Amino acid sequence: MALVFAGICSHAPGITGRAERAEPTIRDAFYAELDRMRRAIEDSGAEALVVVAAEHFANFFMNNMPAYAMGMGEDYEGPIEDPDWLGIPRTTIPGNPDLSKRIITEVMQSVDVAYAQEWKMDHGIMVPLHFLTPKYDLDIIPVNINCQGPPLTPLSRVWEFGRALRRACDAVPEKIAVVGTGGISHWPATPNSGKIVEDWDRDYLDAWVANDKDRLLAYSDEDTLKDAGQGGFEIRTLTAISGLCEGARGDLWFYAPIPIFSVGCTVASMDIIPHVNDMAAE
Amino acid sequence: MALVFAGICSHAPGITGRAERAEPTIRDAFYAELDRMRRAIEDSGAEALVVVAAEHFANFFMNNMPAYAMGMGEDYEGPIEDPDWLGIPRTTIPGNPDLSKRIITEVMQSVDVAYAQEWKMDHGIMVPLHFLTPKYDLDIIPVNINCQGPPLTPLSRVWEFGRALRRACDAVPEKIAVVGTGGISHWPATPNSGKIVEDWDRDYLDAWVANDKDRLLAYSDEDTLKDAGQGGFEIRTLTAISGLCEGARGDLWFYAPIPIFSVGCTVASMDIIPHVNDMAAE
Amino acid sequence: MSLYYVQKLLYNLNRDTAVQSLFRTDIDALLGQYKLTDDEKSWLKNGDVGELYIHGVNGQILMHYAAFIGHEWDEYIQAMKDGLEKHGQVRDGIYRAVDGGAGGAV
Amino acid sequence: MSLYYVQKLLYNLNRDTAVQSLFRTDIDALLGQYKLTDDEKSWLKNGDVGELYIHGVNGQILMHYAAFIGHEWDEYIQAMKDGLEKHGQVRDGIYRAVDGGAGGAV
Ligand SMILES: [Fe+3]
Ligand SMILES: [Fe+3]
Repeated sequence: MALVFAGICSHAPGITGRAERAEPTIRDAFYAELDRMRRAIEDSGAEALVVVAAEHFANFFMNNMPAYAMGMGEDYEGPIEDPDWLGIPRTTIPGNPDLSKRIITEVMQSVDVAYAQEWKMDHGIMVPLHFLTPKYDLDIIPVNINCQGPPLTPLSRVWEFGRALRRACDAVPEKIAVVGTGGISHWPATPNSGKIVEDWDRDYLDAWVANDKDRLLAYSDEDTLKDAGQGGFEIRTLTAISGLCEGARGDLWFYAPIPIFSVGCTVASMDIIPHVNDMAAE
Repeated sequence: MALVFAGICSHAPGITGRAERAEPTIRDAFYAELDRMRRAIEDSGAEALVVVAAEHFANFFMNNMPAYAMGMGEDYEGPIEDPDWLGIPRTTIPGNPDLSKRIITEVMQSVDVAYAQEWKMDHGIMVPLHFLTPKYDLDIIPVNINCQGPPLTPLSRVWEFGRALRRACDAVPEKIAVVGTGGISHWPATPNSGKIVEDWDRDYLDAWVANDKDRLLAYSDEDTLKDAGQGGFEIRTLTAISGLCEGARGDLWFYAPIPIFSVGCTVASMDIIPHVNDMAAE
Repeated sequence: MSLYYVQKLLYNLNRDTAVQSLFRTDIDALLGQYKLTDDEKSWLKNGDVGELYIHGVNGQILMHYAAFIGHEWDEYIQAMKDGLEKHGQVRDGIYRAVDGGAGGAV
Repeated sequence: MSLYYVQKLLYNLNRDTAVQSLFRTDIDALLGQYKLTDDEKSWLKNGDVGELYIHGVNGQILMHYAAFIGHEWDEYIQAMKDGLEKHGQVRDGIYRAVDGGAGGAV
């Protein structure tokens, strides 16, 4: 039918893997907002959830690194990491290859996605799913935007990807939820792990809530690396949701730096208003 | 510096692997035009050759099938096939990772290519190289357009890929040659191998020589499969050269159906005229 | 037909000498690494190119498997023609035969 | 530093139980499958997370290798800090340390 829910959330492995080391009050407030998002997705009647994530060398390596990839499998495995390390048991996640194929085919009219009939999900998708579909009973379509190995896709193309995904969601008869998941400023898995620049994060989130295309596309990779760390490249997954919901406003449900989770933990939704799509007119 | 040569040629494995089974007169006339293309590339002063090919499950499978991929390796291996079967000895092909990276980064501004730091070349690239750079002394940048596993990239995006590659060639200081290589009508590796529809081929080549964008983009995959076989999907590699040389005219050097080579064997060049690039104006 | 995994096994076989060794020394171990039906396993063990073809294996993958198990080019083409004759048209994938699989250059 | 192949080996190690077995039973055979320098081989054999880090291995790949060879999270972070202290700033890749590698949550 259409896009029925859009939002963003964090996915750092510490969120589940180092849960007991976080300050309980702030951690539980974060978890509560993730649970609120689970209810919002359920209430939307979504029949499938597209997760726009930044994976971390689970499926994609520099021997064939797509800028954008989408899953087209019957089902998926996850997590690829040690379940004890991540704090999430290994499981099978349902896919929907027919729906995937229809969405991918439409996205391909303007954005050149790779497709994958297999996918081992890492924390980038498993952490969100652990909170958003804890019974693994909703069809998932995984999406990856390469945020790890340069050359990286430019933010202008990320915006176009969001727009293409919206066009595809609105073209299928099913109700579709989309969640973008990635970090804002962070230096994950480095000696600086836990360093978070709250001002940088809040500035980005201000632009995101306002859905200010000019501000969102003005970030350069050079500045992001310098000011927000390697993890900052993952803003691509969040900016994709801005393109998906072009013209609409966001609502920030939660933001707090939680150093042992290595990132400023974020939960937010975006309004859904009709999309003016120039492709349809072409 | 700029694009200095553009052309197309066939790549069927029979061209080298079943050479002795072809009618010698027609075969040698075909080989002579391939050799003419070798000289044209040498005379152009090209410092690198970009080969826009359709590979056949040598590097890319449906576990991560990019619509467009470009090589960024130090060097490459080939052929991946049995050298006796293909009639080309196994060798190392020089790459240029720095040049590749600059070209890929520019292409990525408008087309979402995957990059690959390794690449095992199959007949789709090895057969052209065997004739065009027989000493393997020219830096090669391999490109793949997925023509094998649907969903396939639409022809309108193929055109945009050609345009993006042109912008990238014109942005680097090096002189670049580009050759597109793929079949026209053919049913390779099936019981119908050797079936060739000369009328269909000539109609496509007419549109290619005229660089008639409307005609070239009007082919549908359904019709192509029905009228020109699975191998017909490889027109993407030829149409990419039309986008690369938008506005210029082609020159058909050779066309003849050679059934034991499974394809209408083709050699052609395209003029190079200045490209009006809207990206630069943006 | 779990066409995806049949093709994936053959894709890996075509490009990886370690997989080729395992195919020759312990084919059951190799087949066990993929989600395959018993029929698919037997076609792969017995080199049944005709069955693999009519069940949709892409010719660009299949022809190298045929060469690997010792088929000359003409034998490969004939094996597919025999498969069509015995079992009828290709059921899956995009490598369907036309003209009833007649003609072609062998 | 043939960073590409060091990372590729670790990428495969992280995702493939057969590679993990080979790492444990015949590490030289595993290392022999990749184009590596003698230094790189010794870092991988000796679990030298500090050297691998300062030579540019991406943390998203390195942290799983560290866990695989038995490092707890804090030990992994400390090994990188020790590498920085001993050898100086990261030479390659994008996972450079900032603030001299100080701070962070362990
Ligand atoms: Fe991440
Ligand atoms: Fe081909």
